[in-house]
Amino acid sequence: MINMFAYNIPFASIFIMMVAAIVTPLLPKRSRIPEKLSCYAIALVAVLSAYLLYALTYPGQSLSFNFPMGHFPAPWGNELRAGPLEAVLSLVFCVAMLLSLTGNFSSTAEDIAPGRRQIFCVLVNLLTASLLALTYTNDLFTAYVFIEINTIAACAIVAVKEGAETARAALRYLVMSLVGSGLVMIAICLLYDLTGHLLMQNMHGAILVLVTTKSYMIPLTVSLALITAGLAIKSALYPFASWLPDAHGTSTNASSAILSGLVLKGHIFTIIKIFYRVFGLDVIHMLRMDTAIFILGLVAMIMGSVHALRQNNVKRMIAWSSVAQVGYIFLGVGLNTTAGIAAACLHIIVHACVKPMLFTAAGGLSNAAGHKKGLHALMGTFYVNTWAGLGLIAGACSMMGIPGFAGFASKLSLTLASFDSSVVVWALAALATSSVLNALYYVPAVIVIMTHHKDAHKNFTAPKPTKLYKFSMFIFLTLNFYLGLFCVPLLRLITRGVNVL
Amino acid sequence: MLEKLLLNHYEAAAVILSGIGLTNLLLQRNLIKKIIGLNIMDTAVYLFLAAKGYVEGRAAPILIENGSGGWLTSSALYVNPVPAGLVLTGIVVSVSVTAFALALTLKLYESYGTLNIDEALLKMTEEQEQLEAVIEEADEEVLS
Amino acid sequence: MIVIEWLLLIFLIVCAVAVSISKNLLNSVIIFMSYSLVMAVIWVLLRSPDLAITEAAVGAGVTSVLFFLALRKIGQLGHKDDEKSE
Amino acid sequence: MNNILTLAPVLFPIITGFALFSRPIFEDRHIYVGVMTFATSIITFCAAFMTSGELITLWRVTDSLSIAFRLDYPARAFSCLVAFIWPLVTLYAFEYLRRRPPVDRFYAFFMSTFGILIGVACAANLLTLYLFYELMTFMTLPLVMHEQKRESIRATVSYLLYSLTGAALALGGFFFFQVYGVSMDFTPGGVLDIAKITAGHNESMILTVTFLTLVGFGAKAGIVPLHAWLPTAHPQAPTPASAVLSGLITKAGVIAMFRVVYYVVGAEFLRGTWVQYAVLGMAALTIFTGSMMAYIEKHFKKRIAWSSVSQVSYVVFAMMLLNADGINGAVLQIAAHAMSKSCLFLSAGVVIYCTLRGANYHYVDQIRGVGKELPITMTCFALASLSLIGLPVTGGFAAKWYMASGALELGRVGVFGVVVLMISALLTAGYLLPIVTDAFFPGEDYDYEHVVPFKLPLNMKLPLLLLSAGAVAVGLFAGVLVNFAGGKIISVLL
Amino acid sequence: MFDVMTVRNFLLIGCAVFLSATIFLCLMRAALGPRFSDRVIAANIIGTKIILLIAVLSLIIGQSYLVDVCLIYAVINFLSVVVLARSVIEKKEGE
Amino acid sequence: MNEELKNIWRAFFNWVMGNGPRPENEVIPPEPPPDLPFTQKPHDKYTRFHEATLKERYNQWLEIHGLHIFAILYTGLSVLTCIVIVSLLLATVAELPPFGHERNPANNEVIRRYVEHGGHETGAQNIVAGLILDYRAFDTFGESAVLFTAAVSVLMLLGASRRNKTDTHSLPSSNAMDAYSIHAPPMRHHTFRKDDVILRAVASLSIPVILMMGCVVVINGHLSPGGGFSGGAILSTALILCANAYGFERVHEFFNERTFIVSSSTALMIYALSKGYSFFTGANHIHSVIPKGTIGNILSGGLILPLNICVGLIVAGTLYGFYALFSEGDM
Repeated sequence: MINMFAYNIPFASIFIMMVAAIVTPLLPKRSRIPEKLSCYAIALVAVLSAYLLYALTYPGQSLSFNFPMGHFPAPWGNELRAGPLEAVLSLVFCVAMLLSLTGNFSSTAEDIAPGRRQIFCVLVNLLTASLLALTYTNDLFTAYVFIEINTIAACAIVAVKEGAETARAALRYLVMSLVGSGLVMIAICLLYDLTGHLLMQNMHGAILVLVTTKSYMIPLTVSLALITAGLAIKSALYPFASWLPDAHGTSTNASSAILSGLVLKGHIFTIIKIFYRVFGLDVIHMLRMDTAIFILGLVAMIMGSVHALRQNNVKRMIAWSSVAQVGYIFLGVGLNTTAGIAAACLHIIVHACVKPMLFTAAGGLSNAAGHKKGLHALMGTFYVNTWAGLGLIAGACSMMGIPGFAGFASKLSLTLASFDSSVVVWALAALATSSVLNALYYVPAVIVIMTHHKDAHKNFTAPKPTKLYKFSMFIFLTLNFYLGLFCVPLLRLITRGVNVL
Repeated sequence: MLEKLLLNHYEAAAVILSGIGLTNLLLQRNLIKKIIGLNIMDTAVYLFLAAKGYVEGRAAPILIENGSGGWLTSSALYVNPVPAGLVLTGIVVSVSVTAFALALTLKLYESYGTLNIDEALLKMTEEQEQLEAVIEEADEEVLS
Repeated sequence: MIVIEWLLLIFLIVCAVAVSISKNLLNSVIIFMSYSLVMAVIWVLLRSPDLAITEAAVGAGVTSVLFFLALRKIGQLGHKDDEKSE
Repeated sequence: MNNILTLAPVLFPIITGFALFSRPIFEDRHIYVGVMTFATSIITFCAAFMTSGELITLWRVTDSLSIAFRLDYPARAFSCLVAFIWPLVTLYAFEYLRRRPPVDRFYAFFMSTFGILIGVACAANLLTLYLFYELMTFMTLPLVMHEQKRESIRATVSYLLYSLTGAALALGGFFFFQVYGVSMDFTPGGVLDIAKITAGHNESMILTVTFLTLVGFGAKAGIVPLHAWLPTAHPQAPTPASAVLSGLITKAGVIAMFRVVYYVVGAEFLRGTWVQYAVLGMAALTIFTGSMMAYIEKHFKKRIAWSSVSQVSYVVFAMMLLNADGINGAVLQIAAHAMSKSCLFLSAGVVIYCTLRGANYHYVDQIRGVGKELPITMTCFALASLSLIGLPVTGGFAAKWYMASGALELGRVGVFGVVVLMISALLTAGYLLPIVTDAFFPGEDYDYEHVVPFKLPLNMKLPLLLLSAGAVAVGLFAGVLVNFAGGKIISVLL
Repeated sequence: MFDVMTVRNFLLIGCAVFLSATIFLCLMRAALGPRFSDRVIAANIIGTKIILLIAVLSLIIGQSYLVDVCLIYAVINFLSVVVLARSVIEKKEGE
Repeated sequence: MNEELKNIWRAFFNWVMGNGPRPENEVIPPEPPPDLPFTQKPHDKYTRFHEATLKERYNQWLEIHGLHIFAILYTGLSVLTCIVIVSLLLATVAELPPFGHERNPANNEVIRRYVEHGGHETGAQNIVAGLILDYRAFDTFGESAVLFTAAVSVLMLLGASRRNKTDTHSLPSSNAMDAYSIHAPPMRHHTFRKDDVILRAVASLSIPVILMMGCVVVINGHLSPGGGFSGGAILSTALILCANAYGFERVHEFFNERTFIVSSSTALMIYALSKGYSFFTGANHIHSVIPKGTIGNILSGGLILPLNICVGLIVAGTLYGFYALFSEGDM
């Protein structure tokens, strides 16, 4: 058994964020209080998640537990479920969210009209709450509801920056997301009809019965395909990723960081949970979904980078790179082994730490270049905002998979995981190609920002990065190196988490 | 297959409707129609779900008095209440989404004067080009 | 009874198709409104009165009103074809 | 102490190099850079002669993977070579870069490259090697694109593309070796788990992987399929950078191949397989192509760069012979080529630097009569050329001698190799000697009246003299080197 | 054979079928109706028919709470038509 | 063909030679201005559409060449997609358990418990109300949060627009885009006519009735069909009607943006806290102090009645808010 305090943490963390979101509109407008409230709430949840992680991995404690939401246990009421993996992910989500907010504090203030800042905070809180709920939930319909909250909040967070471009991007994002959630909803209905349950474990039992009796195989396959496709659209798997660069490239930096680093990951983790907890890996393999996911992941890894190569706008470039990175995660999921899913989860964490850093860095750099985002406009900005420059360099190294940086750890574990399966050659080839392509667009960016140019910014006096910016960047960099150097205990933890998922 | 479809006529209709809705959502070029498509799809899915909860010859899930101050609680009397609950939640979600999407559409129209997302893109790209040309000129002036 | 079910379901499908192919936005919205109205009868037939009430209030009421307001804002109400014969 | 001394040559220059970015602390760049570079050299020599060659683990990434260093004998030899050449080139750079800002960045990356090169040499496992190999690519990018012209940036991107493709191939190999090896630490004779491989009938797969890894690492050395960046990128870099790029950094690729062949896969495993012959064939092809292209090429620095393509392949050729004479030849060739090629580039740089006639000498036919203005420079150039051609007594001769005798051990294939070597030597003479003769004997119509001998600054003269002397000395003391190689390296490996 | 309940049920179901069949005619008017007022009135009539249909169904199924649904329907249908009509009238006046 | 071969050979040679010596007769293009690395110069119109997918380029092509082919193709594509999706799903439906059968997998022990014990476990006569507000209350909480999110987002999108026009706060990056508002036809801002006698008469009669009906639906949510959501929607209808008949100013006297935010947030807060209490006690096996009451009474169902009232308030406010924002751009 686990102690009382830790037992209530999953519920408490969702609840805290929800309450923070609800209270925020009541706070005085045009002040900094809402932002501070969000930051403190997220920090509190991060601390709680860290404690939960500690409690769950403490020797002698049970590794995972269920938390009934209300007076009625499992098949009758809703339920949350927490294990090491969920705890790690919620910790990472909160930390990355907090750093994205603090790192972009000043650019948020510039981009968002004062009247909207309060609403931005509400949306951030709701987004965090929905991410936490997606992480912890053990019920498919709850997952759907929170996916919808996530969708609306994510689109609104794109549109929070005033301007025609963002409205268009948000609308595009919204339409694609709605297609996705429609498919998910149809699939949930089919699954409910076939199993009579909405809770993941009970569904799993019913599906195993169906599979052993070979009944209802077509509906089962179709529902799996629909739910995967729906969530894949939301998590920007390549052929469905056309909305992503618009949405992530035009919004304010904090929004881009949050969307790229975290929102996609919430959906991907939901897919992982559905694969692992609802269907089970054997059924997935039997229905051939693993191969499909694997191939799509491969394609995404290459095509995301190819698109990124053609971008001239640094934020769009980073956004397309997210598409490639999502491909890595799906590659891991498509391996359909515990090791593969653990590697995918590690990459989720790595990417959740690196991508916000890259966006924050890009924001800092384009700020230093006078709000220009074209690649050539960033020339020499390293010397104006060194912290941002360091962030971009570290992020680039990480994305290229240089040993010692976060990205290498996940690439290594992905490769090692793929050695167990028959597709190792494909996985290796794709990893290698994607790394080279990553380098081909990140290194020129790094070169540009490090290219000295005396006259380019003469007319523009760039603001110095604030202390908060430096601090967030420092934490980001530390996290990056930490993940690169100490990935083994983390990977072990994740593997334990996946085993009890 | 056809007689099975005739047996499951609610589901079949729901599926056709959701197909139409999805197609509208994906391929209509007019945003208002896209949003109507979204609504059609949502209601179709709810229809599907509610049809799955129906059981022939049973009453709505509101307890009936048995005449002696008690309540009839036999599960053979009432239809499945779960789909109704889920659909209630779903309807709220779809209203919220519709309102949000319409608000965004109005925003888009305010900026671009069109309800077509591709036309908006085209306009934006042209503008972007002019903008970039200006920026480039300025850059070159600074550099030279 | 089954005849009513069939009629209503076919009505829904016809409405959906008409919405998709209709050229006039106002027309689409009006047809969509009747779609929601009929949907409420189907909820009654499926023994879900809760849904019927909600659909009545939301589908026929609020959603249609929102659509009308959106159309009014973008100046699509009162298409020229409509005014010709008046 | 032992630990610190092993790590110091790697870490010290990187740290001191990046310290250059912090502006206010150091006022005079040149003194700082000079002192630190010489200090690094001294530390390197100390490390090479005073440590016991233990495994020093800097960081343990996973249970089986770590960042570790070991100064074994090949590492020591190569570090000494680097530590000898690097300060000289730095000295030269002080004068050369005086008019080519931004110097801070150049020195910062130049110094860190020093450390990273030593890191490549004394990496104790494949992960460390890969890490430093990649870092070397990134650290040398700013050197190549120092001028920031369109051409140099294009060259940089091509350099990047080829190097990364190579590194990606090598990374694939790395993963395979990790799965099929007993450990990742370099062990003479290889680390492959032969039992596991034979049990799974994976020999041909491992051979393919080895081949791909060698091709990948060969990118840095300019071996044929991935060679095209070298003649573009090297001439674009400022001369000191191209000197070390051609002289030393190409050798890093060779070192990496050497580690893979002898320390990971094992010579036994490769001997007589198609991989050996394929790599030999590629090397021979590169030797011939490089010489031929250099012969055709008219651009001065490009000609020398093409010559590097050819000469570095000699080392690969010798190494892949997989016998004692081959290794001897490789060791000699590395030393001789490093010295003479650095010397050639530096001389070329001097010629370009001295714009006495108001025009840069970029093409070989503009060089006529330069020997009258720059007698010392062109003498050093001649000496280095002779060493490259392989005139007896010079380093190149000794190297080629051992190479040829090693090749003949292989039978018919070897004879073919020897023929290629001969032809290439002739071509080398054909593309280097005309420069020398043109420079010293410009012909009847040359305007001898207006010749003003250029006064070369000491910090340009000294490196030239020392390097050309070194190129000859390798030949003179070939016996010592061979003894060293035979006693310390070959006995362990074969 | 012809007891009252059967006849009543038969009549009710006949009514319901008739109502649902005539909805199609209204839909046709709503879709084709050349004038704006045609469409609005068609929509309104569909609403009225639905109210009737639900009332009839409440008799058939025998559950009284369906009358509540009818009431709510009447209100809402009125509202949406009011909003629509007002919007259009204002537009006309604006021109 | 010959030319192509030549090109291939040249490319091959260039590769072998490492972009080596140029052929003598080749025209060297003029050097672009130095010091501008990585600027991709525009070569022609289409290379500039970086993220434009093939489809969008196709659109542009069609815009030049007339849209008629495109329209046909588009319709064809739509119909095809529709048919594919529908046939796939129909094949699925044909395999599903039969409609309305009582042995379907969905009618399992979960349902039995809901129906048989739902009455005394939740205290609600309407099982659906008990289900959504007690058994699966977390979903419903999420649902209210969705509504709240949407309300906040719409308020942000439409509410701020008017105020920002007067705001001098200008955004550095969006100034280029502002040009579009010139091209777009002006948004219509209408003022309601206030002399509509018929409407006023009807409204004055029906608004009290509607309000009362809304309250009944909300309060009887656990006894009869309806509940917070539908009741709230009816209440909002009354507000909308009021605004229509008497103008917005009349409604704003008692319901403006601040009231809306305060009432919705407070109601949602009460909802969250009471549900939080119930979740917490339930999960930790603490006995809840809230009495269930007797089934069939108004005061029964434990927390369901207050929750319904909260939801009703939220929904009424939000839906009226939507209406106000959509028609006036302000509350």
